[in-house]
Amino acid sequence: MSTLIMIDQAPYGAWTGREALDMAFSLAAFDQPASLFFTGAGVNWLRQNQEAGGIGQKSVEKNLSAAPIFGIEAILADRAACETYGLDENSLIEGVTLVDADAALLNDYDHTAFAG
Amino acid sequence: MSTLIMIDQAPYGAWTGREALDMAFSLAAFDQPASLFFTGAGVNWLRQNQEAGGIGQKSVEKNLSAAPIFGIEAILADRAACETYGLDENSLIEGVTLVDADAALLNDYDHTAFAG
Amino acid sequence: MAETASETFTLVITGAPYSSQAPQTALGFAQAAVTAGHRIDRVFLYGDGVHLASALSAPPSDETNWSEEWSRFLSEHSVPGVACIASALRRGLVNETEQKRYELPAANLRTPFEIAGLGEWVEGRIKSTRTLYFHAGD
Amino acid sequence: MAETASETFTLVITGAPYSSQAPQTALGFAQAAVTAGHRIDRVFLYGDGVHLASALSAPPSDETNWSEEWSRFLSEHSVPGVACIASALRRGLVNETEQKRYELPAANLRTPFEIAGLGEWVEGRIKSTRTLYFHAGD
Amino acid sequence: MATIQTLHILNKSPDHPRAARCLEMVSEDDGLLLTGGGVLFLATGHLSGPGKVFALSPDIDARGLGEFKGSNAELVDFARMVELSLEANRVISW
Amino acid sequence: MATIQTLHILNKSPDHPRAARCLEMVSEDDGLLLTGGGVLFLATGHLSGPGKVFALSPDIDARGLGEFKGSNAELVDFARMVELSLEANRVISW
Repeated sequence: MSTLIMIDQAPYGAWTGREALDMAFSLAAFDQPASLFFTGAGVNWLRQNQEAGGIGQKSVEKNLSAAPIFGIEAILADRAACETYGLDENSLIEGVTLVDADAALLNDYDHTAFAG
Repeated sequence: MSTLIMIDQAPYGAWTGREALDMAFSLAAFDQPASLFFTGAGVNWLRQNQEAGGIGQKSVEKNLSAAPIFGIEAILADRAACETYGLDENSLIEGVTLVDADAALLNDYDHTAFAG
Repeated sequence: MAETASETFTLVITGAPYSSQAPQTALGFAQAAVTAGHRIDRVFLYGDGVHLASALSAPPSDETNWSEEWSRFLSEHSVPGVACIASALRRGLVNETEQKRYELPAANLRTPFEIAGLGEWVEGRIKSTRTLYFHAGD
Repeated sequence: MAETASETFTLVITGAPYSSQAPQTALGFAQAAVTAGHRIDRVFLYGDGVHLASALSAPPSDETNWSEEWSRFLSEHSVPGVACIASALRRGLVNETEQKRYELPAANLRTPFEIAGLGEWVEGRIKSTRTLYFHAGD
Repeated sequence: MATIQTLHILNKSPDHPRAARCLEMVSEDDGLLLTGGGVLFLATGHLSGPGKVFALSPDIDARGLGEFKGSNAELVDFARMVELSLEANRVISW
Repeated sequence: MATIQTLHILNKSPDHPRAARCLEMVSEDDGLLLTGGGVLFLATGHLSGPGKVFALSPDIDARGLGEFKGSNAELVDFARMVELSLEANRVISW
């Protein structure tokens, strides 16, 4: 029963990304295999050096870095979306695997869900 | 102090369109010149024969038809968006003026606002 | 296997009433599922969807009160309706227990909705034949 | 005329806290305006923005409570904060007057927010030097 | 009837970025069910991709799209939507 | 300094349909102020249109876009945002 949680909204402007992380962490906490897939503007969650104190929010960079420790199986990012947003190995946080967004990706999971 | 209220979201799936109408009607009620501009998926507000009873909502077609009576100066629609959504004189409600969405349009109004 | 009746569903609603169509579409689906002889294991409200559990919504009398409609459905069919506690606390949806814990001036959770954690969603996902999500559209 | 101080603003917030960044950006703007010697005529909450006026929000203690921050700002600077009555009633935001009128089990409007009609927005738009909107982003 | 591998439920209008993302991920054995603003794809006609297309009838009526009925999608009611969700091996709500 | 005719405040990411609509309506005498997710336009670089571009500093920092600072937009804080809104003859929040 593996689950892919998809995040396609940019960070900080909307809450669905954070709530998607909570879903993935919650699955992991109950020993359910879960992976995260960032696509569209959502890939910006994976950028290094996010300093959100100035807008009164917590950075999610730490949460994401801790994902493997919490049992998240993989952090996947849409290769094309990363290119659009100028994200490469130098600017992405560690532990991200670039993949193509196609039907084959979905076939690797029993469930796929958005947080909103 | 003329105001252009812009609506770019499709009807029924989101509430901002209805709330934009309320803003325009409210301006008119206080004798403030107001016009409506529909663009993007928002042009679908202007389609004839909307029957929303099946989804438990009220059609907005009547409200829009009554716009001139309530003092709304003009109902404008983005020509290109209407084409995208297959809307022409036969399928549009009465009283709609097709215009191009460009900077010149904005210059005709002192204020321009979205409902959300 | 649509032909063998009595499958079970977990429904997740993430869009708020009067802001999205999500609660309406979900209710249409839930009613059809029950009519077909299936069971709704639970309805889980997440994100902005928790606003559906408000006891204080008072739409104009010629508009449907979606919170009321959903309450009635849940009660009639003994379906648990659960609002995610993290989503609910941030958005100001609390029952009497949370009201006391956080020393808030009132409670506003509509009967029969309950407040619980994401574990309820995880459990529903495992138990039910299908888990369906009803998000805000655009 | 940025150089001549004491201009006035009406701020309209249409995005909800914990769902959008709108209340935060609006507060940053409002504080800077006041610091520059300008006045905020009023803050008008519309659509999902009315949730900012909730007295019941209880975010985790390491997150900012935007309703509380906004309340404090409004009180300190004697700025009226008005939630649109139509938006508020649909979304379950009521004061004691509306609670009684609609026979609701509680009230949940945070002090010093008030409930009033769109006329408040129209008036602000006419009176203030500038009216700025803070919508939900994406 | 042929089994649907994945049923993609799309309630976003053609303007929404998630709509394009969804269409890219529909494959031949899949079904696409348009609900909410998603039914506006009947008006734009941009549905040439693979997979069988369904559209939720009350959402079509609400949006005045009766003239497009039957053009490139099979109309379904909520009862059929429930069946489809069980017939498919998997459901994704976009 | 030259007066700004219309200040367009854009808080939508480049993916959002309203962002494209906004950019189409910015003219030479206008200013474009990126806030919220709008600052992601600094990363995509799709800002070749007319009008002077500003971007809200705390939103840039939150999104880790420090490396793009000064590339094609003038950085502003909230105090400067207030000034800009008064200098412009008109403000539109997209």
